[in-house]
Amino acid sequence: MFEDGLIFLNELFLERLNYVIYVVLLLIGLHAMIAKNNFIKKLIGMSIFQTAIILFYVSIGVKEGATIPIYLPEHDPHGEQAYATGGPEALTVEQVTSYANPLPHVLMLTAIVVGVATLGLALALCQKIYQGYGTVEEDELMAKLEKEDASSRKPKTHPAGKSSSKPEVSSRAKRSGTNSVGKTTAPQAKKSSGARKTKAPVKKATRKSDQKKGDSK
Amino acid sequence: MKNTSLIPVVLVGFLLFYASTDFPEWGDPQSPASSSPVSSHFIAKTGVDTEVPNMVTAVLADYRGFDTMLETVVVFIAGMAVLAILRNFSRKKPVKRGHEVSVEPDLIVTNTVRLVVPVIQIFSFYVLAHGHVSPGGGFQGGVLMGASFILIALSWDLERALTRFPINRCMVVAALGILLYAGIGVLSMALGGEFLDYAELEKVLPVSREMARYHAMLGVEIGVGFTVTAIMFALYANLSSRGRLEGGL
Amino acid sequence: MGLEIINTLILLLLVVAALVALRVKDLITASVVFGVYSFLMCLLWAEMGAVDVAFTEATVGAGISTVVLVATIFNLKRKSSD
Amino acid sequence: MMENSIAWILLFPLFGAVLSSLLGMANRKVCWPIGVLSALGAFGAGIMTLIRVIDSPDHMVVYLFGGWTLDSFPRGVGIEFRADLLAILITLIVLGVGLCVAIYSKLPVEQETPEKEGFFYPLFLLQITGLAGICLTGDAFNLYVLIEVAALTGYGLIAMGSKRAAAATFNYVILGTIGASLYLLGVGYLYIKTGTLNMVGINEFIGATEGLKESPTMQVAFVLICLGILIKMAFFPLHAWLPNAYCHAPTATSCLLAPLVTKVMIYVMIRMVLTVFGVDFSFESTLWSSVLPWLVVIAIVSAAVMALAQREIKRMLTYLIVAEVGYMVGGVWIYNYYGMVGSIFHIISDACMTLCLFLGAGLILRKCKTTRFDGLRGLFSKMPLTMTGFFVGGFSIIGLPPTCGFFSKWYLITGAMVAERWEYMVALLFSTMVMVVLFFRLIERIHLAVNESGENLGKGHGDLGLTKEQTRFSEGPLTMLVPLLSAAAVVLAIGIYNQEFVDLIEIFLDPFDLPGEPLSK
Repeated sequence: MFEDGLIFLNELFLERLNYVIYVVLLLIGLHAMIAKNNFIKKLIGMSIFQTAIILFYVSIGVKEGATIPIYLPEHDPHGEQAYATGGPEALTVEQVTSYANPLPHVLMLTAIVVGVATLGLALALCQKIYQGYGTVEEDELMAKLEKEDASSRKPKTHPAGKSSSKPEVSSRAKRSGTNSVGKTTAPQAKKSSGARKTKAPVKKATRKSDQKKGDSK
Repeated sequence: MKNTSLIPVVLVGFLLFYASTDFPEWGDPQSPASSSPVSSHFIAKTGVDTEVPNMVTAVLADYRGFDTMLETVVVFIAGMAVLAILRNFSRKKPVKRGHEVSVEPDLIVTNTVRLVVPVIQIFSFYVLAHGHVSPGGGFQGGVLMGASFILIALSWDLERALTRFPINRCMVVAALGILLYAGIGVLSMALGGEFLDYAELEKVLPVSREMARYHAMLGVEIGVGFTVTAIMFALYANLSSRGRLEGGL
Repeated sequence: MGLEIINTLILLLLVVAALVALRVKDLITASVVFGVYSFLMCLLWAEMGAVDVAFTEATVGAGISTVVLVATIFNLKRKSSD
Repeated sequence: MMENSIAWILLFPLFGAVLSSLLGMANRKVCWPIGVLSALGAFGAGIMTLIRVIDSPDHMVVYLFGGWTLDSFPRGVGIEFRADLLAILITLIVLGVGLCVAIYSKLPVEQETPEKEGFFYPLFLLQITGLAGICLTGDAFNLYVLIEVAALTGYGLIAMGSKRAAAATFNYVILGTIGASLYLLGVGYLYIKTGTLNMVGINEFIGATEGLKESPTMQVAFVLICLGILIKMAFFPLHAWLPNAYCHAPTATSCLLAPLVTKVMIYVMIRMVLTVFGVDFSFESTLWSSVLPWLVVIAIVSAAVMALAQREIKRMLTYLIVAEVGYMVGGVWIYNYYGMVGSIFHIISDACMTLCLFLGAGLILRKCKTTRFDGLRGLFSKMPLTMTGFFVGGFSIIGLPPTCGFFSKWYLITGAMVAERWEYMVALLFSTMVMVVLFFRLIERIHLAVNESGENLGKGHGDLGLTKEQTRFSEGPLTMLVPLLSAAAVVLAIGIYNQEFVDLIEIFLDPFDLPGEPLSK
């Protein structure tokens, strides 16, 4: 039993280190996407998550002792061998095993492109959120959204038909609705931290200009 | 909060480790993925079918050419969406940012870039055109080309790069890239094959069926290169200036 | 065997780079470290025989992604709360 | 043209998108006609393909991109599109909804996203391309790319709205990427075990190889793929992205996305269960298939309760979508014939009725500037046609005959009874009750002048309590009204001709060995 475990560990950490590391990276990325507060950090986590999957696919394509999936000169369809025999020929089974599997590589080219497209789009969203709300931190944004909801709701309620159950319902609706990826925060805690932090951006806004001057150069 | 968000992570991790105990041997040439008829066909017959030495290029642009067309479309969508999200037509008033400084571009930097940019651009053409024989292809070439414009924007300013490659021209070039790709597909359809069946192009090209595939792949890669060049630069131009297309970093 | 040592080294560095990129509070540093991560990934893939994927990752992950991230961060706050 | 009709379903909107982005730079006015025309062209190609599918002997049209024919190359070398009856039915729904919303979108787009037609219509058309492609493709990785096409266009379309929409979209981006990536990972696990990406190829390999069904990798692949799709379809605990994203999206966007995205994802799940993994594997891989039905019950009940708590039409409708997703997933996992028929039929009917409701909500929003319940007082006398269309959709969601919602629900309940899944049936009936309450509360408010606390403001018999201003007849513009009314007509037509649809679905389900007797035998 113990020896079996050792063999398993040996296999896991020497021969299959790729498979272990891809899972570790994937989990790091997933955790960052769910738990990080800053949107840029979430996006870096997202990219790590995607590259981990790409690492897995590329690992599938590896063959022991195989070369890259580009024909060697002797198999080159435009090489001397091909001209001598009057055209390229299909490879034999032994020759096939000497080349790495090209299909996962092709798939992952596509996946990388999709990844960068998603990243660009999400960064544009971050900028738009920052233009609108002055923050890209999730808890601060949540607090501001709740405030905005509350203020947009008030003038529209009919003065006569204002029932006591109203605020309760709206907060309940929000709890279920505005829940985001990091939905695990207790609404209560979010509110208190939001209330504390909403003051900060005002102060920061005045300081931001000189701070950024320092940052840029 | 930190702890509760660990629950899905731990669950997924457990699942993945559980599955990886069952994977085939590392690098085993007899594993199902490596010995399947599909990938054996790619390795054994790419030369016969298309005469392209780089199997990845052949699989990318021909066997799975439809995927690649959609991938180009994804890039195009990203560019359109970023423009749609960030452009603000109603309010033209520029917002001055704190960190904007109006210093002359550094002489050493600009002169180096002056020397380097043509080299990068020629290299990108090489990568694009040589993708059949060596690593590379439309996507990598396009990214390099886009990067050369980004380099100009970084070392001088965004306006200078935009006079060389205005944003409207970016979108035209991107759309033309897709038109070129899908157009080759439709042309082969008009000549009697399926969509993207490049072999049918032998009827208009003075070459064999295999070489028709070879050349059509080059055309397709150029289309990809167009779209990617334009969109990569448009992404940078919009993101660095909040969609105002002036000032930049 | 030599290749395997490099492989192992890169894999461990990858985890380190990923953790650092997610832990530092300065976002510019984070995106540069993320560029390092991408480049390590690219090395790893080149070593595993996926040259085209490595080339793409070198141009996209280490190049464009980092530039675009930095460009965005300059328009936002540079400090992150976590 | 005829033999390439499947390709044209995707090519019409693709070329339309490219053209409208090119010409839209010169003149924004041409974007809408291009959009409508290409949606129309795609719909025509879809009809043509449907005819071909019905005419062909095995009810299947296979299209191989790039001419990699099956007789001289192994299966899966190229990319394959397979239009069987299910695929083409769902595709037609996608194209029909696309056409409807394309016509409808003219005025909302001009009003809500001014000067952005040159971006809206390309993204809109590419969304249709993506969704139609998802339905037709026969390649697991191609499906991933198409999911991303649909997702990215969706992000762009939603975020075009207010700044609030951008905040909602960000969550959608994160969750959507997790979903798509998990799907991609699942496909990778399938690939490592089977060595092919073609759906039929995978299925044949699973059937031909001993012991593959018990392999942990396959089990995990199945769970990962299901998990990814469940996130994408906003199944209850994973639904967090949907309500905000659809609420704050521009009108035309929510009209396109709300009826289609979740339903197409349910179609993907059915495709995975039936075609890729096979019935035996999917329903007998013990753990997952015993957990899911209970999740479904929780999903339906809690989504219905949350819908009840809303005070705004659009937000209420988004929770209804979440509840409906629960119905359909439940129908699949009942694991019998009626449940599957009900599920598939419910995809079709739910797309139509959700379209109806969202088109109606868009018109209400345009007239009243609000969709909050108390702003709708006495709306019926103002715009009777709009409200009729809206309530046809509403009755269909409740499940009143002769709307199509009644028949799909009927099959689902029959399936639950035959399989003795009483908990699912109770959940269905409970949510039906909730929907009755929801819609009759709305009807009361829209017909009469009733204030928030339910007190009637009328003075007595025959007096609705409406002012002159509130009863003046003013319908919405024609380009918006006609799509709504035709959608309502389709809801009724599908209900009346339900037997024809069920027949088609039965032909499709015939080769799969599902427990329970087919109705026609």
